[in-house]
Amino acid sequence: EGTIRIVEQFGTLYTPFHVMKEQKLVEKHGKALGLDIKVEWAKLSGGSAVNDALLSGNVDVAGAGIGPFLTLWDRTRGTAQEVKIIGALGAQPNYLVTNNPNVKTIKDFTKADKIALPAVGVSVQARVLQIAAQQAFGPGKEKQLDDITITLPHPDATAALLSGSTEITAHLSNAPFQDQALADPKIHKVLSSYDVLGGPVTPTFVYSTVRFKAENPKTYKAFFDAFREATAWVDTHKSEAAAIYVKAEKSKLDPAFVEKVLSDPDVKYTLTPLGSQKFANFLADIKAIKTRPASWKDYTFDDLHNDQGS
Amino acid sequence: MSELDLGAATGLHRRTVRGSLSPARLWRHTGVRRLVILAGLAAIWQVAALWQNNPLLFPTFTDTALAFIEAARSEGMLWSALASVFVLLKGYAIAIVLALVLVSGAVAIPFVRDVLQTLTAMFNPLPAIALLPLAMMWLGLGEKALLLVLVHSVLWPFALAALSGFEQVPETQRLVGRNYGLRGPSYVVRILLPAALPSILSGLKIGWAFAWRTLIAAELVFGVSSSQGGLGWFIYRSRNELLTDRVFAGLACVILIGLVVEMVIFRFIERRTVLRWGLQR
Amino acid sequence: MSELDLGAATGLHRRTVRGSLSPARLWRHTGVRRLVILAGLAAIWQVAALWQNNPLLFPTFTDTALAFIEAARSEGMLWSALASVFVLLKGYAIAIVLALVLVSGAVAIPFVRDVLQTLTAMFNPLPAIALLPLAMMWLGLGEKALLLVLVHSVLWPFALAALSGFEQVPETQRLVGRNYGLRGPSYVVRILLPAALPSILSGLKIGWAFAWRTLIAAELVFGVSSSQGGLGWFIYRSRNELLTDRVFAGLACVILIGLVVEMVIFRFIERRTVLRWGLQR
Amino acid sequence: MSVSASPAPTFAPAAAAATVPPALEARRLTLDYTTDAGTVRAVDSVDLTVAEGERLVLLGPSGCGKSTILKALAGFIPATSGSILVRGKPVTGPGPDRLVVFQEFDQLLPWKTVRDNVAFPLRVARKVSRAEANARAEAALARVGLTRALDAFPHALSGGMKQRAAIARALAADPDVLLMDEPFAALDALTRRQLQEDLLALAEELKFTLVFVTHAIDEAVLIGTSLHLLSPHPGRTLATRDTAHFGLADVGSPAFESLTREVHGLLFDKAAHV
Amino acid sequence: MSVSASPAPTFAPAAAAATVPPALEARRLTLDYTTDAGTVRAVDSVDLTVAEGERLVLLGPSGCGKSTILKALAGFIPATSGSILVRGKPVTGPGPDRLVVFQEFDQLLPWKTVRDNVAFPLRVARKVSRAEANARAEAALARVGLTRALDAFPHALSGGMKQRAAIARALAADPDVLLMDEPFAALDALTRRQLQEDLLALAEELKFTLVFVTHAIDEAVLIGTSLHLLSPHPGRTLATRDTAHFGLADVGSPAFESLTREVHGLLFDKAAHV
Ligand SMILES: Nc1ncnc2c1ncn2[C@@H]1O[C@H](COP(=O)(O)OP(=O)(O)OP(=O)(O)O)[C@@H](O)[C@H]1O
Ligand SMILES: Nc1ncnc2c1ncn2[C@@H]1O[C@H](COP(=O)(O)OP(=O)(O)OP(=O)(O)O)[C@@H](O)[C@H]1O
Ligand SMILES: O=[N+]([O-])[O-]
Ligand SMILES: [Mg+2]
Ligand SMILES: [Mg+2]
Repeated sequence: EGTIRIVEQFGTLYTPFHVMKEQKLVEKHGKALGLDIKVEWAKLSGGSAVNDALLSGNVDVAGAGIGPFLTLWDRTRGTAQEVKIIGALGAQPNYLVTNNPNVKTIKDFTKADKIALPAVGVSVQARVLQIAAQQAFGPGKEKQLDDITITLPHPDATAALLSGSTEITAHLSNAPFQDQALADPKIHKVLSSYDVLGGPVTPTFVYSTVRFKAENPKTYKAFFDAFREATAWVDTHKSEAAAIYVKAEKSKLDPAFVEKVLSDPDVKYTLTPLGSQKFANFLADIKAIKTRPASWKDYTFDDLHNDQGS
Repeated sequence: MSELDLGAATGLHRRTVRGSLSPARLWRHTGVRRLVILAGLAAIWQVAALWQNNPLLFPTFTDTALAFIEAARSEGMLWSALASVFVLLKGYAIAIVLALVLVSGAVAIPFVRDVLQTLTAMFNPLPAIALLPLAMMWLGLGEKALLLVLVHSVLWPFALAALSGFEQVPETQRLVGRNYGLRGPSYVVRILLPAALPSILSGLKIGWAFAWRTLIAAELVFGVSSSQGGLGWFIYRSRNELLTDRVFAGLACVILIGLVVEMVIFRFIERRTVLRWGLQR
Repeated sequence: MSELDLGAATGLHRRTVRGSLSPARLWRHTGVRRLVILAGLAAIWQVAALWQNNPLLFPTFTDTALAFIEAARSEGMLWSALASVFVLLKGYAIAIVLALVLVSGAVAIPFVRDVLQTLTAMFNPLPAIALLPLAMMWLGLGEKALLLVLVHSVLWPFALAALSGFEQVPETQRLVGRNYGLRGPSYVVRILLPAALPSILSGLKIGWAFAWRTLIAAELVFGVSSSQGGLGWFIYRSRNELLTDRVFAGLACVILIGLVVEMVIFRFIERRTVLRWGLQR
Repeated sequence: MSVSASPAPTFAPAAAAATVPPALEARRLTLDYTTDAGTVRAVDSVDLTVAEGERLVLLGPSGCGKSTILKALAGFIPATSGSILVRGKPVTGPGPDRLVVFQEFDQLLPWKTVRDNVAFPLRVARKVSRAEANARAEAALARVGLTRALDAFPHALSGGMKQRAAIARALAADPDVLLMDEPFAALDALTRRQLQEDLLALAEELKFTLVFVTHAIDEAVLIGTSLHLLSPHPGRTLATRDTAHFGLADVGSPAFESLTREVHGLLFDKAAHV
Repeated sequence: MSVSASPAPTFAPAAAAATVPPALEARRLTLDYTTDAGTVRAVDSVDLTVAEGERLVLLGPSGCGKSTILKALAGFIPATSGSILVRGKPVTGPGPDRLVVFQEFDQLLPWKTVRDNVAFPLRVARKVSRAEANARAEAALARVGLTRALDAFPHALSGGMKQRAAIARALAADPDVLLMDEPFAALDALTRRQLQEDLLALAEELKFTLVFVTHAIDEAVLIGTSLHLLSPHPGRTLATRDTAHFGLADVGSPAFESLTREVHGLLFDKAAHV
């Protein structure tokens, strides 16, 4: 009790964390519970590294994509290291964007196209594309498009797409890269993860081990309350949040652009997991995880069980 | 005369040693000592992993061995490894040839040497990530880009080692070569290369290792359209799926290949050349 | 006597050369030749970038230079670089010392040499990614883990170069050292190290370059637990914001540091040692 | 003879020999080494002429520049001033027409067996087949008593054996001009005498031109058709002597002994060792 | 002195000298080299004894194993069979009590100036201060005529200068036992004679024990208190001679000349060169 170590990644979805840091919300809620909490923030890149940090006991709370989370949950279920979701970082769509005017739907892709995404086959984006392919081409055809996908980190993929001088013609992207890409008139949206998963999706989660919560109930509660407050605050103070983001990340982005990204009507800052169970089912279908969760509540701490999650 | 009859009896002599089985004799055999060392390392690994008891981060040796067999059987890990080795050898060979040409130019022409030293100092510290945009733009995202990154990772360190080797060749041996009228490429091939072989070999070993490091890192980014993919991709995929024993199996595959290359190929070359010639102890 | 009065007049003599300004004399000055080469490379870069006209992937030299100045002024890029250099030097120094200890053991004890050669063949090809889980498990998320990765990237190649250098020391010089009763560390320091200095220096250069490569790659994963990050983090952040000119400015910073280290430090050491001693041309 | 220039061929147009330029000629040859700390003058304004088939011996105290002159004649060291002519043409670099036996023990190529070392210049010249080259190498090695070491690598030879292999290598290659730097210094008396005899016989037979460095004055008188005595560092011409009339039969004769003593006196009596 | 083992001290308790074990002793010393292709016997069952302050000279044809014996006495090569004793104790390895002047030119440490090279063994022994070591180095270098090269690095020396520096280094270190392998081979007659005289004077003064290899028979007779003649490869003892009574004044005397001739005959008359 009294110490919490939090690891975050890069991106606008982590704005609630920046707010918690900036406004010392965890400390505030700790005091309310009569606890002096020491908060340590770390920044890593990549879900695998985040999971390693959690498993090695170097952090208590981690933020990463749904893919790495579900994998970790599946592998640690029933062990001392079992992990569960504290809350989502917010609902945000992933767009498939292209600079090929002929592509209106994913059926229009040809062998000449290359779709960039992080980690072919295994990233969230890759799974979204596979689900979309299943919907478009029929059951068992989820790997239809895999042959024209190519692994490329978001920044490079965006640069390649914008420059138009490489083989990359499409990119299953992420904020704020997709917003930057769509600012270019030559680039248009082919689909959104919301279409594929039938509604808003929270692609990134904050999670911790069951043991941490059991051993540090007050610290956990302080974090949860702070997280909830920050998330609600961001959802209602987009322009201040954008300023905090720019400051915290020492970003060179125009604060107005960040505010626009945060204010996208599709974006909602909420703790409630959305669209996650469909995703988990798909992973179970293709045997990427061994356990098929009966409900999204299986892998979420009970603080959120009364919410309308999915 | 018979006592100095070098060369001819070599093979026979070795076979005799190999035939006997006393422990002291066996111990004198490099392969045996290496096996003992490897067994010791495996034991340390096993104990450390059992003690840590954190299989998702650090699987035991036995789990890894099982995963290795399983991956080799049903996942085609060895084919992935073979695919990686082919690409790697291609990049490695290009880099070595390129480096030797540059270094030969550098020993012949002072200005080329300045250029080479400047380029090496500039590009050697750059990580592969730096080349990504240029590779995409000029070479696309296929094997060519992967080769570019491989060449980059091998070229500069090998050129450094080779240049240093060439520059250390004893003056008298240089003079002998030039005295016989050797110039240009034949001077390099017939004098500098054999005389600098110890440094060249150390450069080759370093280059080989870095080719692997880079290949595994780069397969995450380049040329992986989902169907195929080499050992790096296998490791990355396993890591993403938190199949740590398979990650370690993939790395063990890299280690095994490294050991084979070192103990079979490089040792063989060394025994036949620098050790035999007294250029190295 | 006066003609052979080596050593004393060195400084003066150089200063005389530096004083004169005829083009031919200037050209003989390494620094001048290097500047010309750098200017040439910058010009090639500028033309290629203008011709490609693709600033998101390949900014021009002038844009990069402006971004460099801007980042140095307002972003503290140079402070980030300094932070990186400090961590890097720490890891580098640990790796060099460790390698020298291992290699010294290896030249003294055949079994240690077997162990070292086996470890090198095994670990040298492993990419940093392989060490991350173990580094985190044992050393946490801070600088220590970063140092482990750095040490890994420098230790093995440098040990290879140093061992090869030690093994190439001419027999007579070894005998001389042992004749004077030198053993153990003093034998290594007073005989093997200076005699193998050309190979050691080439190993140091290679290690230096790979420390940078690894640091930049590893700073993306590690070491940003505290307030600021190093140059790697600066590059990563700029890349994430698609500020390609700043990415290139960060890389240019790496290049500049590499050039300074090579042209000032390593050149200086070489001129004072191996070139002066006739160990290298 | 004084320190001034030896008569250049152009001053004696009537002589028959003048139509054939000398095999080797150095005019006012000055040689410097550039070191870290400045320039070291090793050889100062030396003139020498070696006609076709002649044998010039350089004699002088240690460090006087004998090896430096030899390396300059071979084309390895450019003249600071003065000139070097081979058959009347200025030397531009080293070449297989002027083979060198160096003073150093490490002149064998460590990666070749003794046989291959000796066959190497023949193979490089591409004048003979591999079998022929090996046969000639073996014959030359037999001459210097190294038959038992044909397949040994140089690092397993004794000092004298290395020098003998180097001598065999030069002799087997059948050069126009042979430049030998103390080739017999590491040899025992018997081997030395045998090789002196061999060298003289070969010189008669193959008519090569020889420049030979030695410290042994009797060897100098025996081998040379003329002697060139050098002063201590930096090397200047002290004197030259014609010794063409001394052969093997004269060793120990009064004339031979008296010349030997005279040379010793010339070299060392006024030599002020630093 | 015969080929059989010298009397061990314990067997002659009455003799005064017998209480002092000999400075160096080799008993049935056999030395092999292991090469790639098997074993080469270099030295075959050689016995030798060098009493304190004596000077033993090894003489024999090139490749007969002289350098090998010297390296074994220095402790660099283990005996295949037989034994080597220093003051009665078996040799276990090299040590500064037995300093070696090697045959090779590259025995100077390239990274030290000539002065530092000569001062090096003194510095290693830590017996004297830096200033004292430098002073002794400079004095020794002056003796071998290298004052002008004090600050030069070895690569800028001529062959003979390198050998002289190595000799100075050994002499400056004031060893108990000095092992010299053809130290004067690369030197001119005058320097050679000077250094021979110096060596003899120092031996008288400092009473060191010397083992000396040379090819020059007159040098052997002059330097040695006893000669040890070796057969061609592999080296076996041919004969030994006591030469303690020859000094500098005897050079050229009939007795000197006759011994020289006798040794020449012993070494070479029946020697069948392979
Ligand atoms: N590489 C070098 N750099 C600088 N000076 C040198 C170099 N080589 C030789 N010297 C100097 O040039 C002079 C002549 O050297 P050289 O080797 O020609 O002498 P030498 O007559 O062959 O002597 P020795 O009989 O000892 O072999 C020496 O005094 C030496 O100091
Ligand atoms: N490193 C080695 N490996 C194998 N054989 C060797 C080695 N060194 C010397 N020999 C052999 O041992 C024999 C004796 O060599 P050594 O150097 O003792 O001769 P040496 O009497 O000193 O001759 P020299 O007068 O030519 O210097 C030689 O025949 C040589 O072939
Ligand atoms: O290039 N690497 O050092 O992995
Ligand atoms: Mg010389
Ligand atoms: Mg010898």
